Amino acid sequence: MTGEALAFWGLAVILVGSALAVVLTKNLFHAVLWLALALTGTAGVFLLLDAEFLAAVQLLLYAGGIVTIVVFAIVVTERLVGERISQTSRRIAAGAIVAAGILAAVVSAVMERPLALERPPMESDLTQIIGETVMTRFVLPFELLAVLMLAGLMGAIYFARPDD
Amino acid sequence: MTGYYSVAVFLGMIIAFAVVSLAVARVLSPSRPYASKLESYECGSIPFGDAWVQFPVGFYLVALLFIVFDALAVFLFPWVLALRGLGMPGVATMVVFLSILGLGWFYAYRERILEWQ
Amino acid sequence: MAIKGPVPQIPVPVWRNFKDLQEWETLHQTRPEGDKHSALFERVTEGIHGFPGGFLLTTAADAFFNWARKSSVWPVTFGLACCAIEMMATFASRFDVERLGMVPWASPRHSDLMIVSGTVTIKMAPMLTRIYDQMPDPKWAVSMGSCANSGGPFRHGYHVVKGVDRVIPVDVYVPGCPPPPESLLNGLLLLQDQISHFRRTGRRATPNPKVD
Amino acid sequence: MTTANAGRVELDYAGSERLTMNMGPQHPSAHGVFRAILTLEGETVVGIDAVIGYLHRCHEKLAETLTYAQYPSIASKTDYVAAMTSEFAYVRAAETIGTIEVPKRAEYLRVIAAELQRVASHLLWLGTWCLDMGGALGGGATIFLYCIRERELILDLFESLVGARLLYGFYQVGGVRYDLPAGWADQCRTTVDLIEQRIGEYERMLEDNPFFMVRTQGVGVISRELAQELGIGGPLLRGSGVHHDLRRADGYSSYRDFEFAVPVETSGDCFARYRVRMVEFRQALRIVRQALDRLPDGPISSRPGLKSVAQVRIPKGEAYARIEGARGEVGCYLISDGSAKPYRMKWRGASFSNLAVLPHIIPGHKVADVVAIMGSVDPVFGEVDR
Amino acid sequence: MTGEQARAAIAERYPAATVDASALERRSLGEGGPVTVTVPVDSWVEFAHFAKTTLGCRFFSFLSAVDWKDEGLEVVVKVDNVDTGLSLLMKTRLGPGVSACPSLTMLYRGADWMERECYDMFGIRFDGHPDLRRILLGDDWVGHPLLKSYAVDTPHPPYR
Amino acid sequence: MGLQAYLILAAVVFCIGLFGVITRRNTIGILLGIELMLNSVNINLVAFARYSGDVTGMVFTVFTICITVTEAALGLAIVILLFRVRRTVTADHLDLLKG
Amino acid sequence: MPASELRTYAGGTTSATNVPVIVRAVLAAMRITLRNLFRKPVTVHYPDKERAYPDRYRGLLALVYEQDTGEEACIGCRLCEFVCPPAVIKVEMLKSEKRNYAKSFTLELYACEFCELCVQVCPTDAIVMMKSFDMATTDRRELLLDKDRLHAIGQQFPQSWATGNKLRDMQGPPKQARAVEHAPASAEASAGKVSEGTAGA
Amino acid sequence: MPEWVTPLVAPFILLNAVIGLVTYVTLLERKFAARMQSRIGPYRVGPHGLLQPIADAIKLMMKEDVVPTAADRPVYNLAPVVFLIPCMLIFATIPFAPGLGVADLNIGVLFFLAVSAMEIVGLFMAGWGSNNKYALLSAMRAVNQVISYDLPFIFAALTPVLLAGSLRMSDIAAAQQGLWFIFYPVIGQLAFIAFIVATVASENRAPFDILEAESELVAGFRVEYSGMKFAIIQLGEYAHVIGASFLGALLFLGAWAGPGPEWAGPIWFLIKAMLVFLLITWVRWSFVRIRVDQILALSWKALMPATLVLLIATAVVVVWRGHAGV
Ligand code: SF4
Ligand code: SF4
Ligand code: SF4
Repeated sequence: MTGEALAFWGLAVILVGSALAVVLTKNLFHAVLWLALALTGTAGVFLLLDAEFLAAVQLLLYAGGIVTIVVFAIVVTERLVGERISQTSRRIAAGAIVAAGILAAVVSAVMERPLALERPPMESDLTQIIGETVMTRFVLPFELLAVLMLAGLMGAIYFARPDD
Repeated sequence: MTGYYSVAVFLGMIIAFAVVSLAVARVLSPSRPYASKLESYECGSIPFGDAWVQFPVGFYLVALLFIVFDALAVFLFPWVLALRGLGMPGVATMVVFLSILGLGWFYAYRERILEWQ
Repeated sequence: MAIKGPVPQIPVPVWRNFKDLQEWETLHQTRPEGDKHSALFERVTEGIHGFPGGFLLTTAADAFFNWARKSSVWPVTFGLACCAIEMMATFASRFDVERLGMVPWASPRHSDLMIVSGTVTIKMAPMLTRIYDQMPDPKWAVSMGSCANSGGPFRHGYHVVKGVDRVIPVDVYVPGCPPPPESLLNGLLLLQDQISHFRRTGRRATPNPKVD
Repeated sequence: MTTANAGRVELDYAGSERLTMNMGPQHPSAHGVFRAILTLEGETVVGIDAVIGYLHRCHEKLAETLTYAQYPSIASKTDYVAAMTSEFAYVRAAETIGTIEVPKRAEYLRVIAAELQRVASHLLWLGTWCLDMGGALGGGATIFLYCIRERELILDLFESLVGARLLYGFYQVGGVRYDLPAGWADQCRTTVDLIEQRIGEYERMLEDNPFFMVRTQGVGVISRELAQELGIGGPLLRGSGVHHDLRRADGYSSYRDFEFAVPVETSGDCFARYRVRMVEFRQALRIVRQALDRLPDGPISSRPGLKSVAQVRIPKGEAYARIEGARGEVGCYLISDGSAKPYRMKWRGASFSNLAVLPHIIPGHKVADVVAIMGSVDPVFGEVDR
Repeated sequence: MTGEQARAAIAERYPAATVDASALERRSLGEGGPVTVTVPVDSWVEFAHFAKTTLGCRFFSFLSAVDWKDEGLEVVVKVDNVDTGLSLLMKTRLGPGVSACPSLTMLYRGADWMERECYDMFGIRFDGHPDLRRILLGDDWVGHPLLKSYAVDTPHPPYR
Repeated sequence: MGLQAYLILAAVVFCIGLFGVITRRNTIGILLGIELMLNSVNINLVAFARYSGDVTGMVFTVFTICITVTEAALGLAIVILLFRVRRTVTADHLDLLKG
Repeated sequence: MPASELRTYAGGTTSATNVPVIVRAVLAAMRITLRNLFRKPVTVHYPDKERAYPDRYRGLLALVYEQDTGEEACIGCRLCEFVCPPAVIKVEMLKSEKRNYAKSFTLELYACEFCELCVQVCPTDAIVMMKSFDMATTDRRELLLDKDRLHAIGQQFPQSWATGNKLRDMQGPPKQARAVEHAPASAEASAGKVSEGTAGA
Repeated sequence: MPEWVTPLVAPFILLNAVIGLVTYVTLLERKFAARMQSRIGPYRVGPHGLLQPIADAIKLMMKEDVVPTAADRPVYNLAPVVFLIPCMLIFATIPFAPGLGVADLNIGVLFFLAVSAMEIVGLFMAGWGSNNKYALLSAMRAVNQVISYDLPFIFAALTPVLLAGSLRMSDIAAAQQGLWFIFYPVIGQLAFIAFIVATVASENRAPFDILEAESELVAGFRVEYSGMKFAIIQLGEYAHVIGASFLGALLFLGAWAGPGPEWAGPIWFLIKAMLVFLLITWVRWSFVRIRVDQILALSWKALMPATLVLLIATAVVVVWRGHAGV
């Protein structure tokens, strides 16, 4: 299992490091790039968890998609340069305290409880299983999701559409 | 998961290749920087104004459509694999899903977002 | 009757009598000596060169690198006047400079060679210098046509720079108005020849006057 | 308010910020040395400032220091893409003042040269225009290379006629300098046939292509009024629905002897200009054929061959001669004071007027349309800046 | 409208204008050439308006000037009526030492660049021009090259 | 590696995201923080699903990812709208909305 | 005028999404490029093989010797110097008994515009053009040609067709002018720059 | 050979093979385009120009690397690497013969598509980091175009996946031993056409090359790059195109299926991939560029709905014809 441990720690460092960079860098565009790295790292974590389909989805949707739209949102609102893109932060102390507090609480809660160490075996072709499950057990949520996405899409277009 | 170790190694090698070749190039190449060489290239004129400016919102709208349909595509992959087991009902489910999202496409069409100005 | 031609002296000894060349002598730009490598690189190569037998290695490396440099001279598409039309013709199918490994690029950042094809005017000169400056080292320049060589038919005009070598260093001069494609190709071949004498130290080979 | 707002530029509410972008002087689609300072909103051009003069070679001043015998060879450097027609204008201006007769054969040769030059110039235009629209790394380059390939054939003709490929010095006051070499007429006929066939090929490649149509139709519309007020000429003018061709209107030289059609399109957009030029190709070739068929014998110049620099003298007077060049009205306003050199020469370059149309039609178009419009205007900067 | 009719119309409307006379005593421009009219500078714009509306010369061919040394500058404009083939060459003398002229940009948009060029080359200020800058030469250029007093090879440091 | 490790990793990322949400002044910056937090939620979901051997968690994650994406798109659209109205994306100036 | 030649393009659809039209156009264009793929390339392999230059090629300038005596043909009459538009030729005349010579003859090739006017006016066919342009150099001074150099070039390359007399003959002057043409050249030379100019009209 | 060596050696070989292939494919394209344009193409560097790519690569390596002062240094410097990674990584899942490849993943096609979607990050970094107007405009266009054509690309690629019933590349290849999917009546050809169009567009090749549109934006997002960084960007672009060609050959042309002995399989595959590549090149050198809004309209209004409908139709056919699929 050392291979997995090594990979895990490597990914953890990437993930945490880039997440920190996301919240700490001054330059908003750099923050988005760091976010892309964090999301890619997450994909790696998914791989470690044998969820290859999810990893791919993560890459496709998040790293390819979210990053794009965030960048676009930046270019259509703020200018990407100089003072205007750099962002000042506020309430750093408060933020740090809240975040650390919650972290402590969660970690202690997690540590207290004995949690599974072994993974139960899983079917190999997860993608197909997911497909079957979605199409059978989760048909209703699936179609609802479509409605939701439709609503989101229309709303977003409505909001962002140039007013003329 | 063993396949992914190879992929990871491949990834590492690509990075190594890029970094090493850049390093080699750095050693081999001369460097004689001076102010006008380091100016941004703008057809020979002195650059004026910022390059980083704000863009019209049309750019965003396309990305918006993309992301929603990308989410749609995500469901197509498992569906494609499971289709043989599902039969016609599977097709029907997906058709319903697509037609709901198709309404969004239609809306975008009507709003002339697909023209992209 | 068979006539035996004279053996001319090159360059012509009286060249200093010409106002154009007098000015040229003082005003033309020379190429800076040497390519600036990092000190470490310089030391290492010097070391290898100094090592007994090492010069074989450095010479071979030089030859190889120069071969690469000369086989892939990418000109920047930069046309000024009538000569540019002939330059285009040279790039086109009939004469096809791509045979020599030349690919015209639009951005000076990707190019090694600037073919100054046409009249350089006073308004254009600073722009031209800037574009030339923005090309990465090592770089070359070919002056194509009489206008670029000296102002040509317009050299008495008030708005014409008398030769592009006053604003950038020029490696090869191609005569003609406009030089037909063969002439330009001839110049480019000469340039390749020059490049193959390019040293690691960046010193251009001393102009080797062709004795006709 | 916090400091975040301190440096904020107040923007007008409606639009996004504007980007000022230089196109040129060294730009693949600048067709020479032209600098357009574009103001962009996203991809849309809202303003353009055209900066010219990068190729101002003092033609008009130099012409005052050169004799009538010397200048034609330099006149060809104004419109260097169609050098034959620019020499023609100067020579004709001098002939008008001096009321110098030109022999019939010379007139025919002049017409042949001018029309072949028109074809060559239009070929270059088609090539570069497609290069602009198609990119040097795409189909545009292919069409460009095909066009240049065919243009080379015409240049071969000129080369065996005159000895030079681009700038000729073919015209001189009183006639032309060179007679046809042996076999030239046949070579010319074959070339003309070949080119006509190849032009059909380009048309098939472009014209039915919806992508090409969308990029050209309705783009860069020049209205009839604007066209006239600016004095633009040639295919631009005729593309805007003005039936005006100096070969018809003035019938100078021997153009009255030939049959040809003057194409006119009414829509005034890039596609109309393209169509006009495509028809002009064929009409020019038609004129060449007719001229070759009817070429009379006789002297090629009404004046003795040039033997000294000041041999050509014309009396005092002034004249304006105009030629239908490949790009429109090439005019030469010449004032002679009776010496061997003109007192004043004003060169009316067709491209100068044509280019002046840009600030009027470009705003509102996309960046990609700018190059299409620029290309369809077909400026030659030797003639713009002179 | 033919040349003859145009001449008649001009003579009727502007008796002060000289028709068909060149500065160099010889009648110029040949048969079928443009109708040449010299008008005083005060009626310059007015005459141009007349040419554009009454004579229908809407095609703006060119605008330039001639430096007659001591006799001052002369502005030359050519306009055409492309429908009838009438060409009109309008001239006006600015007089010695004068270098100002009313602008035609209101009537002909094509005059814009032409007048800029004329300003560039001769230093004639066109009153009423919206944007009178140098066009061919750089903004920092000294002198107006097409004046007869300007030598063709005037040096311009640092380039020549 | 046990489930714990993944949970703690997710928790850390979550808290970093939270920190970002609290401290960022720029609305888009805040959205970036939210993305991070949702991301950590996804890690949690997948980890639980994997360690319980249940495919439902995975399916659920797919759904969440899609919803997140829509949410982000919508959120950014609102940011753009606000920007258009108020010419700023700084959160301080959005206080009006609260009132 | 025939209507077929003036057909105004009647339209078709200009929609970028009209698939059948697009497909047809795509196939048409691709067929043409394919056809060209099988045409023979027109490329000339320049340094290995040279294109056949036409007879009248206007290339480098050179001075020639007289065929029969082997003497320099140039008589230093300076006509070419006067006619050259960019004034690149400088000639000094050396008076001699039988005929004159050019004491020095320099040609600034770097400013020449290859207009062939000097060839045209030369009374003794001394200055001619070569069927070649291959004189690229690395030093601008090498493009200054003196008499020796010009003679050497004359020996090195094939000469093109045009000479002063052939050009003037070709221009076929009206009969009465022929007499003037064969007048002694020295008369013209002494007349200098603003010479006898056989008046225009 | 010990067990752990293979995962190290295979990628190494593949990497070198891909780089070699890419360099020579540039020569192939140049020669092909030249012939199409009545030219000869590279000829004098080595016999028939065979050493041209090597000379180019070495020269680029020895060029100065200019970093404009205005550029955002870290982003500018990293961009080529970030751009290269996805472009090369896509080769990881392609099997060149049964069992010959770096990793024959379960989700091969999905992996390919997901990774190649990452390309835009590097692209945008390059455009933005240069702080150059042309580069930035080009990057904006590029992202727009790439995302617009990603969807048709995915849908078109999913059609053969649907026919084969597996995302694993070797399964898809195996499913075509009988009938290449391009010969599958109607569906195969339509999907192939859509695939080619989407490939050309999402690889930013002419006539969809608006992002490097020299005549407008000089050299697009890489206008400021020189020397080795430029070389790496070029390498990445070509690698991406070739990767897509391989994918096309695998999805539609039956991968290694072909007459001859088994060891000839990779050669067949290579030949087919090159045919796809030449097809793309042929398209590239035949058309004038399309304007950016038309490009987007083409994708959103025509190609995307069409491919989706095609996919559904395929699904109906597959289900209707029963589990056997093909
Ligand atoms: S040398 Fe001759 S052809 Fe070249 S730019 Fe000058 S005038 Fe034009
Ligand atoms: S060819 Fe023309 S420019 Fe050259 S030397 Fe002769 S006359 Fe002068
Ligand atoms: S014109 Fe002829 S003879 Fe007279 S100087 Fe010139 S070359 Fe000599």
